[in-house]
Amino acid sequence: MQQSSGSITVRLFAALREQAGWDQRSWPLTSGADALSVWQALGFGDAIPDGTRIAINQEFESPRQQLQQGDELAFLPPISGG
Amino acid sequence: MQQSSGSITVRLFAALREQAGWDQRSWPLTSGADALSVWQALGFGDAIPDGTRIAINQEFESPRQQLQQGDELAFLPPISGG
Amino acid sequence: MASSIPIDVALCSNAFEPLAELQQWPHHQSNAATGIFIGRMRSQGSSAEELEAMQLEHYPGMTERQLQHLASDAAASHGVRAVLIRHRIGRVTPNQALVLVAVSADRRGPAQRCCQALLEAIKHDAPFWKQEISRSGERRWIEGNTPL
Amino acid sequence: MASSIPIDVALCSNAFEPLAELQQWPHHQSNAATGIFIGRMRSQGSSAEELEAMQLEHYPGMTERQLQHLASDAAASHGVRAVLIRHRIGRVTPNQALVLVAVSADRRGPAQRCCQALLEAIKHDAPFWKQEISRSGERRWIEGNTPL
Repeated sequence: MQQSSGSITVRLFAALREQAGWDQRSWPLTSGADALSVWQALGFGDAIPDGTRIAINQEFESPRQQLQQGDELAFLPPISGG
Repeated sequence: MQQSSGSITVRLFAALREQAGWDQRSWPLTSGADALSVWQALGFGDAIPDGTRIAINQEFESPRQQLQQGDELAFLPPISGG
Repeated sequence: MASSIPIDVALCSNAFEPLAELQQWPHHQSNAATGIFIGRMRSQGSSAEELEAMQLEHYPGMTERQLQHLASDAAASHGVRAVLIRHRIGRVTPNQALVLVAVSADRRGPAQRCCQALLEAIKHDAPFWKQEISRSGERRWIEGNTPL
Repeated sequence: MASSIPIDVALCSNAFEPLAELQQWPHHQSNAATGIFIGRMRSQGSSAEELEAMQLEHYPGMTERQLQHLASDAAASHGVRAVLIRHRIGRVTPNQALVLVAVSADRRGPAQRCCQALLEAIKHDAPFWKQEISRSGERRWIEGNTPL
């Protein structure tokens, strides 16, 4: 395991929140971590499902965007607004 | 001139009404008459201008539609509603 | 194509308030999707001069029937549930409402597309004629519509 | 693209009346063209069962910012003059308003196209999630939108 270098906040919504049983937690940041590696480390599966989107600090981002100390990382299941 | 076989009502609107100085008149129906021949007989010119439309009994019609006794023929300058 | 859905068409010889007309129209409250368009008189004329007023002429009888017909056709071809049209006639002053079109449907696509198509149909195929009256009293008939 | 026109966005945790919101929004009275969309909750769910209610979840902070951002982008790319968005959150019952989008512009084309494009943007790019609650108490998350 890579060395921890601070932490991030992970947030879940809707079906994902209910499946995981939590909506927000602090998570150790390992160097080079991105949304995909956090998804896997959380035990959610190998790949982020189609339609699930990533927000970092409340902006949409690529799942390969490198995370920084203090980031708020959110996994957003398929949107159904309007 | 062809023989008269009854009459029609001619109606004008907007700029055309103002140019002609009247809005409605009875006009003798000659056999085979259509909107174009009435337009010419009224002295409005050889051709019906582009954009001017014909209504017979308050329905859009072709200028070559043959007129019947009692018809209401209207010349409609370019429409500008809405 | 004819349609048996509720189609509510009226010509207004006095100023009308679009939101008050909608308030009286129950269908926007009972359908999942409603598209609405409100058109008002511009204060500037087609040559950018300040306008005093506009005179809206129509063809009594034909105009009402044609609006009904255009609404019924548009409703049938887009599969919507209710249509409302209000159109001003007579002397209009700047910022007053000229036209209101509202379309209710089960889905947003038909409601929006029908509203848009019906507005274009009204502009091109309903017998109305606008005469601009400038502040200096000059009158000019408008031929055709503003660009889409 | 940013835009400096008036953009009025709000999330409503209680039932709102679209016409009352429009009544408070001055721009539909001062511009020549206003396009409006009202979306309401269907009484039937995605499997045609009768619904008791729907729960609308959002991402506090991000949702508001994203709506502002989508409205500002759409306004700039269509060249319109004012945008209003209301979106419901929390527990919604059938026929209650879910979304209101209004766009005012100088011409009908931009007003209508911007209203339509912004509604699609909200449906696809603003973080909201609907959970249907059937009369028997079953709850189901909706993934994606109804067809256009």
